[in-house]
Amino acid sequence: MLIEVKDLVKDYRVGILKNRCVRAVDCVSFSLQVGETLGLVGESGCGKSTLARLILMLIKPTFGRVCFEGQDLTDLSQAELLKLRREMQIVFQQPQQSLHPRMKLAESLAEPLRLYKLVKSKAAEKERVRHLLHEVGLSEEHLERYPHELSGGQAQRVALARVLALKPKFIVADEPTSMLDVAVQAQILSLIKKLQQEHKIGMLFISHDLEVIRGISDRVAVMQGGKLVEMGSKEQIFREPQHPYTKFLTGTVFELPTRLKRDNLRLVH
Amino acid sequence: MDVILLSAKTPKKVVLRFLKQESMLAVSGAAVLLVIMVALLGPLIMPHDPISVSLTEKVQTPSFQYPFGTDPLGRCILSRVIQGTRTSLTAAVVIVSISGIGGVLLGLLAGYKGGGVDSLIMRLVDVLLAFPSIILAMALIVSMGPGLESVIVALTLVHWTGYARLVRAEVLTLKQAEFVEGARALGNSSSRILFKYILPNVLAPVLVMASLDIAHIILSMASLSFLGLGAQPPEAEWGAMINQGREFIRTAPYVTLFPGLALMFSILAFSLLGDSLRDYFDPRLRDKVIE
Amino acid sequence: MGRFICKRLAATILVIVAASMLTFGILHLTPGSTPATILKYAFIGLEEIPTDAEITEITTRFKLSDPLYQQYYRWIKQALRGDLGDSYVYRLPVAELIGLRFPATALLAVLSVTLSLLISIPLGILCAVKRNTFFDHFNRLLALFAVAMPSFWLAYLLIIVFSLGFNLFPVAGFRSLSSLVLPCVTLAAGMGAVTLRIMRSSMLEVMGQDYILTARSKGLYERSVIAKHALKNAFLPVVTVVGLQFGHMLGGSVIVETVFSWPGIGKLLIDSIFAKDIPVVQGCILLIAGTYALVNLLVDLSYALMDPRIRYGRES
Amino acid sequence: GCGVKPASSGNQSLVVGEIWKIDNIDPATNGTLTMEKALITETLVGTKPNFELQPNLASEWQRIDPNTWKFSLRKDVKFHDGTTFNAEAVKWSLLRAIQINPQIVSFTKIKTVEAENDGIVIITTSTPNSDLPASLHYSNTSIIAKSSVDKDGKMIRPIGTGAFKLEQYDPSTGDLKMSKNPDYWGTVSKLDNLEIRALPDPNTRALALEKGEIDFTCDPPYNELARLEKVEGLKVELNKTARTYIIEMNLNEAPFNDVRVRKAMSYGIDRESIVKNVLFGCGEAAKGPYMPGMAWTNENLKGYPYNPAKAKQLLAEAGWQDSDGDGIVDHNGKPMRITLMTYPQRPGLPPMAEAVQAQFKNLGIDLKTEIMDSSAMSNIAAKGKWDMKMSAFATAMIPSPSYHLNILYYSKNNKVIGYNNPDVDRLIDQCMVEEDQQKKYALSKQVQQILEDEEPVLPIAYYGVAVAMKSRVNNFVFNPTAHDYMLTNEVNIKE
Amino acid sequence: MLNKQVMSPLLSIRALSTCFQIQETVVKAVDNVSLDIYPDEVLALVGETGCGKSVLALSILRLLPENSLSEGSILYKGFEILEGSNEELRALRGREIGMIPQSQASSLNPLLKVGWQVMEVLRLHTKVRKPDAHKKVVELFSRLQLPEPEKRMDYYPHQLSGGMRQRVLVSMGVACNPNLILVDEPTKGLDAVLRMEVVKLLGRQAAENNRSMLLITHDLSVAALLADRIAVMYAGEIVEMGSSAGVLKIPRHPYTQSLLDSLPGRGFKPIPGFSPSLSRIPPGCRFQPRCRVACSKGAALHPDLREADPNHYVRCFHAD
Ligand SMILES: Nc1ncnc2c1ncn2[C@@H]1O[C@H](COP(=O)(O)OP(=O)(O)OP(=O)(O)O)[C@@H](O)[C@H]1O
Ligand SMILES: Nc1ncnc2c1ncn2[C@@H]1O[C@H](COP(=O)(O)OP(=O)(O)OP(=O)(O)O)[C@@H](O)[C@H]1O
Ligand SMILES: [Mg+2]
Ligand SMILES: [Mg+2]
Ligand code: NI
Repeated sequence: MLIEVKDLVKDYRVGILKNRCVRAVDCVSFSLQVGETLGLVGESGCGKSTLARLILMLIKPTFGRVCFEGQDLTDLSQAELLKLRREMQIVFQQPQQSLHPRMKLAESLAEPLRLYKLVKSKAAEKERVRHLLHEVGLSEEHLERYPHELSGGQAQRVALARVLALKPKFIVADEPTSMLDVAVQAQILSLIKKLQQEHKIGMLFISHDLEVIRGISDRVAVMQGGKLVEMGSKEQIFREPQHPYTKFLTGTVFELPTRLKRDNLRLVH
Repeated sequence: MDVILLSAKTPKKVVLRFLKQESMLAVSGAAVLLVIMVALLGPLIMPHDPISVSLTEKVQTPSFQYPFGTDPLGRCILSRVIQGTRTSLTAAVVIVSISGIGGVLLGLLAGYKGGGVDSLIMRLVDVLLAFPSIILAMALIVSMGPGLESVIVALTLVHWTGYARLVRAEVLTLKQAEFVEGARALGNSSSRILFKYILPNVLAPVLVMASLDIAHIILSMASLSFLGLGAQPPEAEWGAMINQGREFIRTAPYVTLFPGLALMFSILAFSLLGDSLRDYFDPRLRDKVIE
Repeated sequence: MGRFICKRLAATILVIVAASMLTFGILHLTPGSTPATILKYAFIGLEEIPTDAEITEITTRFKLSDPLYQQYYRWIKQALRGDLGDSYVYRLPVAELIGLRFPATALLAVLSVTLSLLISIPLGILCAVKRNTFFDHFNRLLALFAVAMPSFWLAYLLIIVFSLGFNLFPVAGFRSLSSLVLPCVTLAAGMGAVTLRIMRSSMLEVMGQDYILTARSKGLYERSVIAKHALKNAFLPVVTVVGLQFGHMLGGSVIVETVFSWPGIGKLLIDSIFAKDIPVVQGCILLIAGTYALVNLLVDLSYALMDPRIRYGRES
Repeated sequence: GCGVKPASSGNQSLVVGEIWKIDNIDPATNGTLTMEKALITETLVGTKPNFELQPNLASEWQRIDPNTWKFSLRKDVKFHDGTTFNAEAVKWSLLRAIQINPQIVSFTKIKTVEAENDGIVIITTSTPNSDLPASLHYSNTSIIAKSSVDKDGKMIRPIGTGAFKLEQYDPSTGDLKMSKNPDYWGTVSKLDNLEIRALPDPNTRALALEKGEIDFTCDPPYNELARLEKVEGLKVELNKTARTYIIEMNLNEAPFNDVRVRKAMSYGIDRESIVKNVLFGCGEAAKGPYMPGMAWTNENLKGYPYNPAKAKQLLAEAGWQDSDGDGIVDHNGKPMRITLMTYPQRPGLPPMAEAVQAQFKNLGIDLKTEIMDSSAMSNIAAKGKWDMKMSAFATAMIPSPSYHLNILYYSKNNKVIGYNNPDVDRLIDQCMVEEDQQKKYALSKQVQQILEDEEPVLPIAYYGVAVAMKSRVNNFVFNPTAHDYMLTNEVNIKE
Repeated sequence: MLNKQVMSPLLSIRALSTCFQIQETVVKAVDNVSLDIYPDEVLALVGETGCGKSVLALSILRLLPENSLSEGSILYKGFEILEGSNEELRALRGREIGMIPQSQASSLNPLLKVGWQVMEVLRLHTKVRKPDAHKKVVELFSRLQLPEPEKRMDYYPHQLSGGMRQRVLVSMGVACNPNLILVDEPTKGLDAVLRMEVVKLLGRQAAENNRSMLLITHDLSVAALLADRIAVMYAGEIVEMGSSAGVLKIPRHPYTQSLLDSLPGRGFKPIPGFSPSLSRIPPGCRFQPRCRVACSKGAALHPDLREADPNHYVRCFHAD
């Protein structure tokens, strides 16, 4: 078992006076095998990103436990967590904003290597960076660029490369393509899929786009209002959804080239 | 349609505006550089000793020997204006660097650590901001005794709050930024995140604030000197010189005119620099064409 | 909303108390023994040498030999009962003394804020609308100069030109309405310049927003786009700046009050700091910090009033 | 040629630009204003322009025994509210002043005040004080009517016996409006109204005078005197008052404990040049502590005319020579570096300090100036770690030949400067107990001679007062006993 | 569908080019675009981010910033928009040509009540009295199935969800029942549920009122659902245009084909490489570097838009 999440709860204090409590994640439990992809769907604001941050212990849960390879993360100190960070990584939604705006790509890419002393020499570092770049399909001319000089797709690739440099066992991808258009989305997704299979990475893939989830995941979990309402294999969820919300979601998937006639639309009330 | 066509048909305004944006930075940079050069080269370009009194040559109108005339104690005003540049600039730089560094560090600490440290620092800031800064500075100066050193200490004590607030606010937003969260997930330590990820991103607004602050501080110093709290004679400082020439404003206006102009010029130069830096750093005004 | 105001008020009071402690401390660090200073400023004259007997008399009269915390405790206890004590120097109740001086400063401040807003806001808007025209450049340049102009210098120039040159306004003092003009203009110039710049840039920023495009796409007249859609949004940052400026104005008034012999609170405060007239200093600080806090509270409230996102909270 | 005169419709009125801010009209603490400028109140004893005492509200006085004095009061005097001026009023008024202002006790040493009858007051002092009449000239001992205060003892408005009554006081602006007192016991003023406006800024005063907002003021910026004089319709007078710019030194420490150094410094100051260039002629180079024309001034003093050669010679004699060629004299390897403190309230002082600094530089003395609040200055001096301080010292606060000497030079009184000369102490003692005025003056002159020989304090210049007014202002005669300037009931406006 | 072609077009764009000047560079966002929109027709404009779709829409309403320049011809009912006076255009906007702007999150004035913002456009163009306008907007809201329409009138934008805001924007665009509505990426950034809602909304709007619509999107499935005809844009120019079924079922241009293949349902087959920068457009076929055919002819020569099938235009040398 790679990841095990038990009864995870997160409350946020909100309002000008910090006096109101919002439960962003409510009693979520699930587990994830090595090399498996769990797709997490749910509408905007249902707590997906919060869950992702909780699993990586970027924020402290109000209640509940997260185990990584059997080790309970909840009680670890910051220093102990740092050691585990190498194994679990995250890719964010906003490609441009997930890179340090004042770091050249060469630096951004070299950072994880230096942080964990994965390379011995400058030359080896250069070599490794170049390799990473090729792996995500970018060329060396990009090394001297700043993030704002890249397109969204390119930036997202760099973010991926950074994560892959560490060869983690577990990746959370938090809506990594929702800001990209279909063509670029396809580039990123196929890349993720390829790398995941190569490196046997367990992944939590978050999206609100069911089509994307369907394309990439082995199992699917559906979230609504902070709760996990349904979880099952991809086929199960898409063929015979149980929960009404899942039914509602899967009902809205568009099939191509099903042409919705305008006259038909009038009936859909 | 191509470039030539476009530039031929578009009013030159479009081109000019963009040139202007850059030239604003250039002009203000040059002006600031001029002030700094005058301060650095001071002793070399002063025609006379700025503090030696010569009572027989008092309040002389500008002449070849004394291009800006002489003050009520017969000192060369040009030399004193130059010396004043040194005084004001040194003091302003000292104040801005100490209060800037202190404020930035405290702001970083408050913003990143949050909790008790944050509350403590921010409450202190609130208390200091409860009075208009110049009044607090005055109270401090009175308690330390008037003089340039007191002014420096007082203005430093008063000015760090601005940086602390600015930096704290920036840190609070940056903390939420994905690249910082990513850095945390990557396994960077807190201090590394603070100095490598957050600090470089607050430096631009801090730089803008600092150059505006230099202008503000030069003005505050002059105001304090005007009230007799700042630099003491025979020290040459613009505010003190204006104060000294105050009684002569009608019989010998050049006594106040030149230090006043120098004061205005420097303030203008630094605020203009701050403005154009702000424009320059503002990502929205930056070239946004992406591949 | 009510609770928000309450909490803000409580925080404000705490800050003011801390501020009063701070000033109390600062005053006691001042060199020169307090009784001797009071004697010099209030009784015997600056250049006279106080005798031991006189010092003893003053010390016992104002209980100055008590430890600091006791003096402070006494002061705060009185203050909570609404009694700010008596001035050492003027031998008047502080409240009365401040009551005499505050209206002049308040009048000056309010009038110059009004004046500066009346001029700078329309100009700022016009500059933004006609950006990069001669009008815009001219006004921005003017504003830059006004920001860089030390108020005491401007004051003298104004006096020389308008009082002496054209004989239009009185030179100093607060004796008629016309004597308000020059101090107001002096104070308003700096503030107006700042407001103009903020107004302009804020307006420009708003004019680039998507909802302005929406408004235009509706086919609105340009003037309604500006008046109905841009202005209110552009005002938000200006309101904050005006609040901050108000504080600067209380500080700046010290200088203007000196030049124009304006019988205001700023001058009183400075004089009292010199004279170690602690009750008066404390009273003034209380008033200034209080006014400042009140203004900021008003700014926050008007912000909330103008911006429904704050009024109704962010969550939908 | 000046602007329209304000508030004048036939009746005469005079508008005065006062040099201090006005926030206090209590005669016990601000008698200078109510007595000398607003002419509302009067004291028991008066002075002639040469500082000799003369009767005022008291017609005569007598010392009954060392601690007891008898003052006979003038009979024909009424307060502005119509009540009679009598011994009861004097008693109440003096006791009130003592209670409010601690300085009055230390001046007068009054213990009790008793009304023997309507016209006679008996005053006892706690210690013998031959200067009691002189101290009752001090403006803060002005006599006011009981109705000046409310039942809590709070001042409402001063009701005195002077030539003008207070009509209106605006505490927010500090403006005073007076009308003439037609029942004045002396000559009734020709002016109908007198108005005083507080204009603490000298430039503002000059401008206001030029614009015609005020008729009379003093101390415009010194450099504008020459210009103002030429303005049509204005006149300017330069006068001296009983105040002297002096430099005190820390006599307990080297180098000031050496009389040759002190003399050298005195020779090294070019007083004429300072008066001419720094004070713009408003003042006079000082020879001794008292300006000429005072009853007890020793007019034979020669002073220390500027003589840098002699100064250097004296320094050399005292062992101060520039041995290392750095331009600064030294003694036993220690260069002479001293600090001169002064305060900014008297505008002449800071530039004077700078001028002295420049002149000392010629002697090889490195002088540093520090400008601070005057109370901070005396506090530093009181701690004993100081070199020099410059001030403008009032010499006839109480018009007595011994008062000022006693404060500044008596060894027990002024430990700060550390002057200790038994002869001087003895002479001052004698001067204080001596009954006969002429003998007192002679004793004072003797002391002044010793002081000139020992130079424990460097007199620089006598304080000048520049009075600027409309040419129409008539009959103004400067009274040197005034603190700043003194109006009289004689002043009027030329038609 | 055929009979539409013989009708005269409502909006006719000919050789439209729009450039921006940014410092020294010129960005050619729309390049020589010609298209027609007929009455009662939905034309979808698809293409990846930054290919110039929004700029084209804004050019039609002449709402572009100062540093832009449009050339060519845009005829609306015979009126030349590019030469119209400001006043003429103003009268056109909202009344004749409505617009539903791109981002629902920032396109509503945050300080004004949404009801007022919709009423504004009504009162401006139709001179109805306030109560009538109010009634009309409530009616619009309820027709768009905004829950509790009466109450929503007094809501501020931030109090509404994304889908609700989108509906407010739609109601604003259609309030005066304009003949042509420009809809700019109505589904961008919305989640699946909201996306469906918005699509239904727009479909209903177009169908019920029989008005023309220019639907801008990069989401082919949305285009498929709503459009009669589809125009595909690539790097500033139109590369393929034809009936909805034609373009989606038998795409002729390699770009369209690749685009369809990159859809999740078809297995995310990405298009290699990147689209060219609009400030440095290569001389030949703009898609050539990424093209699966990648002919040598395309490297040097720029293909014209040709009619490959009846009413199906393609800009490719290999379209037959
Ligand atoms: N730092 C925070 N403070 C307070 N509330 C928060 C915070 N972060 C998130 N929330 C709230 O928690 C809930 C869940 O947010 P979260 O970001 O996890 O949603 P999401 O499913 O990722 O949405 P999206 O699809 O828009 O990214 C939301 O209601 C949000 O307002
Ligand atoms: N105001 C402007 N100034 C300069 N360039 C602009 C401006 N607006 C758009 N552009 C440029 O024009 C090109 C086309 O932009 P446009 O907004 O039309 O793209 P789009 O197809 O609508 O993309 P998206 O799907 O992201 O909305 C882009 O390269 C963009 O950078
Ligand atoms: Mg999220
Ligand atoms: Mg767009
Ligand atoms: Ni091709």
